[in-house]
Amino acid sequence: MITLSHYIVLGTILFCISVAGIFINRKNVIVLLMSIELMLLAVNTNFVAFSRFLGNVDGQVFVFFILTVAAAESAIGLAILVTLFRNRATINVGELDSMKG
Amino acid sequence: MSFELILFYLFATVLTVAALGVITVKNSVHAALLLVLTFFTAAALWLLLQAEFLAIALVLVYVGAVMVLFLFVVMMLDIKVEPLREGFVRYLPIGAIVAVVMLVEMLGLIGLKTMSAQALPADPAGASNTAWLGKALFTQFLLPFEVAAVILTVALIAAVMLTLRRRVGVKSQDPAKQVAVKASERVRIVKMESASKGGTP
Amino acid sequence: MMQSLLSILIWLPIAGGFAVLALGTHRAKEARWLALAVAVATFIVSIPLLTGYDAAAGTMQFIEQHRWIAAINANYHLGVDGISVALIVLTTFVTVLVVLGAWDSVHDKVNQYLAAFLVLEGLMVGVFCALDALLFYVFFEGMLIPMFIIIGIWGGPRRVYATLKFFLYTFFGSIFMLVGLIWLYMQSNSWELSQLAALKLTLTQQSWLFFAFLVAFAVKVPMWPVHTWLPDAHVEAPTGGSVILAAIMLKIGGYGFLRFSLPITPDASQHFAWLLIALSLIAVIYIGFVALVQEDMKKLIAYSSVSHMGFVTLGIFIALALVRVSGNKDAAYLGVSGAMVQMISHGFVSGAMFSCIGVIYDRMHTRMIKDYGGVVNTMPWYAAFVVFFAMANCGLPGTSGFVGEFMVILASFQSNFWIAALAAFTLIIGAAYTLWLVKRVIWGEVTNDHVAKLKDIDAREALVLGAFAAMTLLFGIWPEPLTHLMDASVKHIVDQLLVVKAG
Amino acid sequence: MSFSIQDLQLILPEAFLLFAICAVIAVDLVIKPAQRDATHWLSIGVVVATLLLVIIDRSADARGFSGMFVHDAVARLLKVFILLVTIAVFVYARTYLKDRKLFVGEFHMLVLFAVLGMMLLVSAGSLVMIYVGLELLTLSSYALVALNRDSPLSSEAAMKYFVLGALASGILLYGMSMIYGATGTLDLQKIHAVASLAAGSSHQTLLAFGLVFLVAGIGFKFGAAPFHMWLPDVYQGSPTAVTTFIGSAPKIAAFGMAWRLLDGALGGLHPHWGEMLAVLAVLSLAIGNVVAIAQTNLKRMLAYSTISHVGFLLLGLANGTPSGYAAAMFYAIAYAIMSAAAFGSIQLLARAGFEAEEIDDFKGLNQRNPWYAFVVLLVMASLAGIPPLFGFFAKLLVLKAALDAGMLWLAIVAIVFAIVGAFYYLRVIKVMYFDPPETKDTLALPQDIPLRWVLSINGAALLFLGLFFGPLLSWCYRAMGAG
Amino acid sequence: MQLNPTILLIIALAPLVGAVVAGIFRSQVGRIGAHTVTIAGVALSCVLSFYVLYQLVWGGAESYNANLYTWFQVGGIDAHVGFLVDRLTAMMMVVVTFVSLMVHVYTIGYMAEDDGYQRFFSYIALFTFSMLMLVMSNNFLQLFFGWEAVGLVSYLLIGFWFKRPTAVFANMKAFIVNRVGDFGFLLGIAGVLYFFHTLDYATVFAHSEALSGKTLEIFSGNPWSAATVICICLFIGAMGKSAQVPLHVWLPDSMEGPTPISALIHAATMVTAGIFMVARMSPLFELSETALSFVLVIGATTAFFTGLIGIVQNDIKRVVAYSTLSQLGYMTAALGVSAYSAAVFHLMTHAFFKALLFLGAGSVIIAMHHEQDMRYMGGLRKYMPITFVTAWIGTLALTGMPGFAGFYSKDAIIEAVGESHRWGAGYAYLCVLLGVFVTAFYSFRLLYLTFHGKERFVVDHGHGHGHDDHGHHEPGHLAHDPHESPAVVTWPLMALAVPSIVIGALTVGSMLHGDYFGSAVRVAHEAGEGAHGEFVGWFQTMLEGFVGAPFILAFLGFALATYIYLFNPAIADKTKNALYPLWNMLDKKYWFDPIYQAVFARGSVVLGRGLWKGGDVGVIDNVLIDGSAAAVARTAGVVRWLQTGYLYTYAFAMILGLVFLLGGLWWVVGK
Repeated sequence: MITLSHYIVLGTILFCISVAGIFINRKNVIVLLMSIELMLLAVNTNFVAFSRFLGNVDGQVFVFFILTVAAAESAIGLAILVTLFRNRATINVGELDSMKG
Repeated sequence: MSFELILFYLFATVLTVAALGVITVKNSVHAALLLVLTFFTAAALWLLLQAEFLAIALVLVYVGAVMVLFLFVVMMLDIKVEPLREGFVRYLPIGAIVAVVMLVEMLGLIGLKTMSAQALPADPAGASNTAWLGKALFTQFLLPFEVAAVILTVALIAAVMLTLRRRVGVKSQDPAKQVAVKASERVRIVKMESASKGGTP
Repeated sequence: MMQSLLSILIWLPIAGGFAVLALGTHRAKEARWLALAVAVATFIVSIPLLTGYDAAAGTMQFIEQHRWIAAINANYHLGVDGISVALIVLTTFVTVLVVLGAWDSVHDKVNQYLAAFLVLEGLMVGVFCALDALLFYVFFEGMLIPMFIIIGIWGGPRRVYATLKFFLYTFFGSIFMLVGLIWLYMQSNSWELSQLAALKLTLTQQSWLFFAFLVAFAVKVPMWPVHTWLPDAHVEAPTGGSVILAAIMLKIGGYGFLRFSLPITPDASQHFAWLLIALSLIAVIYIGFVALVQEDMKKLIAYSSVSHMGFVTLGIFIALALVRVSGNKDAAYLGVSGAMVQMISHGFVSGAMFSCIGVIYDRMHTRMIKDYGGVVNTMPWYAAFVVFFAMANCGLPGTSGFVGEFMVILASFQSNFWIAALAAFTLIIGAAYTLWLVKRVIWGEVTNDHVAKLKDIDAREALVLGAFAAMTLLFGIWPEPLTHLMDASVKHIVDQLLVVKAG
Repeated sequence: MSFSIQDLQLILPEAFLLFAICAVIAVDLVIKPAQRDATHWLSIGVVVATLLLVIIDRSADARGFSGMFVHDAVARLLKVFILLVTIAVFVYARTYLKDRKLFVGEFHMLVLFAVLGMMLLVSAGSLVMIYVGLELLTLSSYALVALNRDSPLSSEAAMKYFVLGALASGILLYGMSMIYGATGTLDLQKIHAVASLAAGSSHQTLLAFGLVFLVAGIGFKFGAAPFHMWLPDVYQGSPTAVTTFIGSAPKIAAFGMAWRLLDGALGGLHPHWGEMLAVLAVLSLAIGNVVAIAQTNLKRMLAYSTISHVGFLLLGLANGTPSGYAAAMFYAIAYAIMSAAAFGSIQLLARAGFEAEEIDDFKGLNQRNPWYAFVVLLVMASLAGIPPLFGFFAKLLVLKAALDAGMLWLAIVAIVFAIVGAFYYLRVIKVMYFDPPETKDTLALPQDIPLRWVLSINGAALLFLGLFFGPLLSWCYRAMGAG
Repeated sequence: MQLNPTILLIIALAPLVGAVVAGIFRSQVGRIGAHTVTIAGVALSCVLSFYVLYQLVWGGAESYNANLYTWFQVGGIDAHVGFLVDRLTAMMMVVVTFVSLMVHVYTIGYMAEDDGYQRFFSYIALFTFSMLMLVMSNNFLQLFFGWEAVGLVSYLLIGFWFKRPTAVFANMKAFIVNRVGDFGFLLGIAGVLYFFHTLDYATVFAHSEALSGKTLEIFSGNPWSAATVICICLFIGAMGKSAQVPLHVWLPDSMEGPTPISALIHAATMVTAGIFMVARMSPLFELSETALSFVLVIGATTAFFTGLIGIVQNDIKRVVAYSTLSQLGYMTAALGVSAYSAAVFHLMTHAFFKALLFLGAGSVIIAMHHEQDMRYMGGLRKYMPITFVTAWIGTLALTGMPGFAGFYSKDAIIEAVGESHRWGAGYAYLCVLLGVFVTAFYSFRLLYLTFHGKERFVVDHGHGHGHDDHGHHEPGHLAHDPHESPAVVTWPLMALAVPSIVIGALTVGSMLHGDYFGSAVRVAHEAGEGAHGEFVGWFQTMLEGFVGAPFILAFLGFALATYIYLFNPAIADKTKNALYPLWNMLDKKYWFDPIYQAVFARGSVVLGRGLWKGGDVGVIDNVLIDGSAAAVARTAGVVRWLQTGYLYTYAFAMILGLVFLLGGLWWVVGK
């Protein structure tokens, strides 16, 4: 029988993978963003699972909003990425250190 | 072990592997495609939870829109992959350690035992997950729903503002101006001196 | 008007200061006259304080009380006792002289300079009459900014270092006091000094508070070893800044001990009196030796200030030792009165010394002792003043400089022979550093062309120095009016010390 | 379950603002670039009108939209100051943006959207409202930071802000999911009820687990260490007009969000989050104050100063009592006002081709213009916490709150770092007053009368509110229901 | 009958008025105005002082003791300004005002060509005021006021020629050495207050017995008699002011000042303040044998050893100065054996003849155009007969020639010391006896070198003339012949010569053997007044003097000096060479000055510099203050690089923060 724990553990693993992704992909901003998408996926999985096991619709509605906002966020994020590329001709975050200290 | 559980494990395994792939493959395009796979399996898992609407929305929104956008940007910008992966191996252990520490902490704190004891209630949605969701969305969650719309507007404005640019030097036609032109503006009569008296050398 | 006399004394100079500021940098002459008018007016307004104060009662008078911040129970509560009256009048008096003293010597941004002093005056008066701890703190800290500006803009070459040091030092001190005050407020739900003083506290609590206050006031006094800001600040400050700093701002430390440390933490004060006495004696002797070898006149006088202020703290804490240990109340009165007289007198004497240095600094633009010599040949009147103030500085009887030291030494003897002996050492070392300075600067043949070209003091300078001299002499010959003014209040403070608060 | 007309009444200012934004968008579309001032003044008008709507609204506290929207005194108070500060932000921005050819309608629209987001955020009655309100604010902010799209710094800052913001959102959401899982509801009030009941149970652990993520998210929004690192780069990289905005009003909103989440929903877990906030506070105080000393760029220095101020603010919040919240709220408001003035003065000095964001650019300001030097003096002294200025009393109340909570050592750490902090504010005063102007360049300050007036008022307010902060404090206390 | 307080007030204030007028309005009143007003003031004081003395001694007036005004009143402790005028005071007032008046008049001539004429008159008038305040005081506070005020004037006058480096060094030295004494004095006063709770003489002396048996724990576990502590402290003050070894070093240097003040301050009046003070405090001193022994030994040492130095001095004023030191030693020794009246008696006689000697020396100096070195004098008697004669009178008085003023007082002292059984009296007796010989020797040496023998100067008419041109001319070269000083100089000489001869004979009966001082001086047991019952009249005493040991010793000194300096001057140098180590020791004044200079002056500077550079600058400023500031700045410089500028660092920080918080939570929950 699938229990709530199964999903929560899965969500946790996903979360940690995304954290690892952030650590490993220190320069590639695209993959960084993908890692964050993974994090959101973990969150969403949690919500859906909780919603299902609590028999409460709120969690699923929340996921709906997260999906919506994430889409908007991606749009803005990628727009910023494009601007950045135009200015710097790179999206290598390892080269973005004109402000530091 | 029930069939559902087998399915769960199957999808969960694929999901995990694909997610690991996303963060480890060298090529951003491959990563994006693996992410698509991740989302698909996640959708499948959600289906197991009888969240049909969200499962489909996930596929539609993410796979259909977001990931395409990602790919679009990756390909449009023509990014060199190699430098982006420098230090990958070097930082792998740290990433792994942090992730594992975190995992241990999280699992230790969540208190899984109580959760496993929780029985799966009957599907509260009754007939349709979509209707269930929709009803909540348009009554109880009306305000956030409206705000979500505003957010999308902001995203629109922002994206346009940031990326739309009128290039300098590009010649473009303004039909309204062309139509509204007057005769006097078409020809300019220039008075010129006759050929120079001294003559050019 | 009598009901709001104190408010007028606080806000008149502040408002006047802003008016002077509003004149703009280019109308120097108007700024000077306006500032002088404001300063004189404030001084005149402060006279009724002296005449109207009932010295026999020794209680807080001229009380003004309004709700200030209801939410935290803070009041705009003003009032003065004899101690405050003396210090307030000192403040208004010295400010007039400072404004006069700056007449010809400051040319850059005159309006800002004078405005800063007037604002400072208001804040200092506020410090001396605030009966609400929060209000006190606001005035106490508010002084930092004008003084910071004064030293920083019109100061000498190392002014930035000096002014930052001054600011951070004092800020460092006072902020611990703030924590102490907040804690007290939480215990009593009031900022009223009288309420805070009435609070029962254990010795441990008192000790914490005592040290919180100590840091604030010790820096201000300043006591060894937190005195090193003073020489730098004095050296770099413009003349007026040095005068105000020495004449009044240092007094706030001593005043704070009397108003805060003793009434609120009497048991801890007694417990740590030995420490304070030791530090005071170190100030007197150690700093005396340090003053001896200074090469910069202002620094020398600054160190001598530290040394003299040692008597203030000595007088205050010897009183504690006396009244608590031996029950010798008379001697305790003598100690505290001596400390107060020393504060007032030091106001005149050090103010005058710095004014004197300012006079020749304006002419020669150097403060180094070696650049002078034989000044008496070209500036006989000036030399007369210098010698007079030098004598006051080394505590010659007949000048006010003697009275406070005398009283404190007398009181110290009642506690311990050696304390008195070490304190009395100032007679020797004080004379040594002061007279050596006089010898090198004033006496002798004219040492260089610059000195040869010096012009003697003009009428304005003579007025300033003469006013200082008159006060120095008056209180030297007849200190009774001063002691009488403060006597009842001093008794009140000392009697409070007898109450053991620690449960 | 369904909404009623009363709900609309509750949300009137927000609704008005939304429609007005649409109007601004429409107006901006039809006018020529040269007439952009129209957008500008219209936007200010919109904010003023919204402010009036908030102020005149005397209706009783209520929850609308199925508990999604909370109308209470705290929300109203916070909104008033969010809107007030926004007005100043607009006024300060005009000349600065014009000089840089950034005077576009989008700036106004995005700021207005962000304001809307903040208003919703401080009124949020549910986790989901918190989330969408926050996202509305942050998405607008991302775009604003990238406003100068031809500037490498600007887009770099936006990139950093965006990635870290998204990460923070993810963390926050993870926390929310756990809270939801533990309580089965998204409604803050209900969470509070359940969380209080759950004391001691394993639910509590799960709640506390979620709480960690929430605190991290809140910490990011405030810019508290170690979630602060976006802040200096974003402050520095953004056009100053934008920095002014994201450096001021959102701190108030962040306070609202933190209060709603921590007290409104998880008040029962105060022992946990109180300690967490205390840790963040100490780190913020230390890092903010110490690193600020090493800065030469004024915007960056102010960014670090923000971090340190956040440390102070968290001290008040960590207290976990109504008076502590009131102190923190007071602090947030004070900080927003001070910060607006600080960045405003940078914009006053800036000219086309000259950013005036190095501390040295302030050299000799007192000779060039004594009045504005004085205003900056007030701002810096207030930030340093010198009485009788506003900033001092804010610190006073927070220290009191910290002592109230028995956090004596924290208070001492705070003041020790306040001394360190005083140093770098003094340095600004130092260059203005003690140093001669670096160049003979005595270019007049911009003849932007509204800018001058508002900045003057803003500066004077620091003194005035310092002397008479009683009403505001009472308001805060009343709103928080503290004594 | 009561003394009139107004008169007393006028006595004190008249000189002050003169001083203020001459000092502040110096350009308005001019030279003549300055000396007129000050002389008028002092003369008034003098006349009134005589009147007061007359009233007290013959008019049957009681001692006057009343407060003028309250100086301060704090709690139960108060201090006043007031007058105590009894016979002791009256005598001092007369001496002070009379000598002062003489000096004022003399100054008109002596300072005639000095630029600081008005200033000088102002100073000496101010001194007279200060000295009167000192002697007329009825309490310790005012005593201290006068004490220090005379010190101030002394400071100003020693440095009167402020251009001379030696003068400005000497005045600082004088003041500081005096301050060392005052240090003890002040402690003594504090002790008095501690034990008596008042500073009024009357009360203190009335209850002085209360002090006996009281102890003071100076070193823990080692109680000292309170009386001893207080008296020694007070006496340290006297040591400073009255220049007793080892605080005597300032007095010879004080000769840098103009001669009139050497006469007035550093011989006749101020330096005797210490003697006066101890006499005044006799009720206290009588309580402590230890203190008196201390006084005795110090006094005797001073009397003999400083006299020795006088032998080798060449500066005419310095010889007289060392003579003064020696005589002060006599007075102090007398105090030490409780012979207060003898001490005060000697004080009075000494005032006259020492002022005479100084003024005489001044007269010589005027004649020699401010040449003070006796090696360039000689044979002056024919040029300046009045000075010559008066100098002889002074010398005879000083050496204690029977019949002259000094004889009675000095003889009484020697006798008293001889009869004392106090600890140290034996040593003291030896010292004072040998001192007589020494005194005679150097005194006559001075006379011979100055007035007798060959002229050892050259009159060089081409040389410029200028009295103020100090030290700029060749030694022994004069612009014109020396001549007798003007009348304003010689008249005071003559006026002082008279009492130098007769005052001893006139007053020895009442002062020394009668009941002149009444209760002003109190002696516990009759040690000091041993001669009391044997007094048989001044003439008889004089005759007896011719067979006493002191006279024989004095005569030996006279004879030796006469032989060496009048008949066989070469022997002086031979002796000097033969006894070089001894001579060197005396010439170097026992090396007091270099030792003090090295130990105290240099030591203080080194210590001060060490504390300053090492303590203040080194530790407090550099390490603690600037050090911590620098540490913060360094930390900032390091910590700022945590902010690497790289996005991933920022993300790591966030995640690590999260991990940290989670760990913390786990830890908390786990507990």
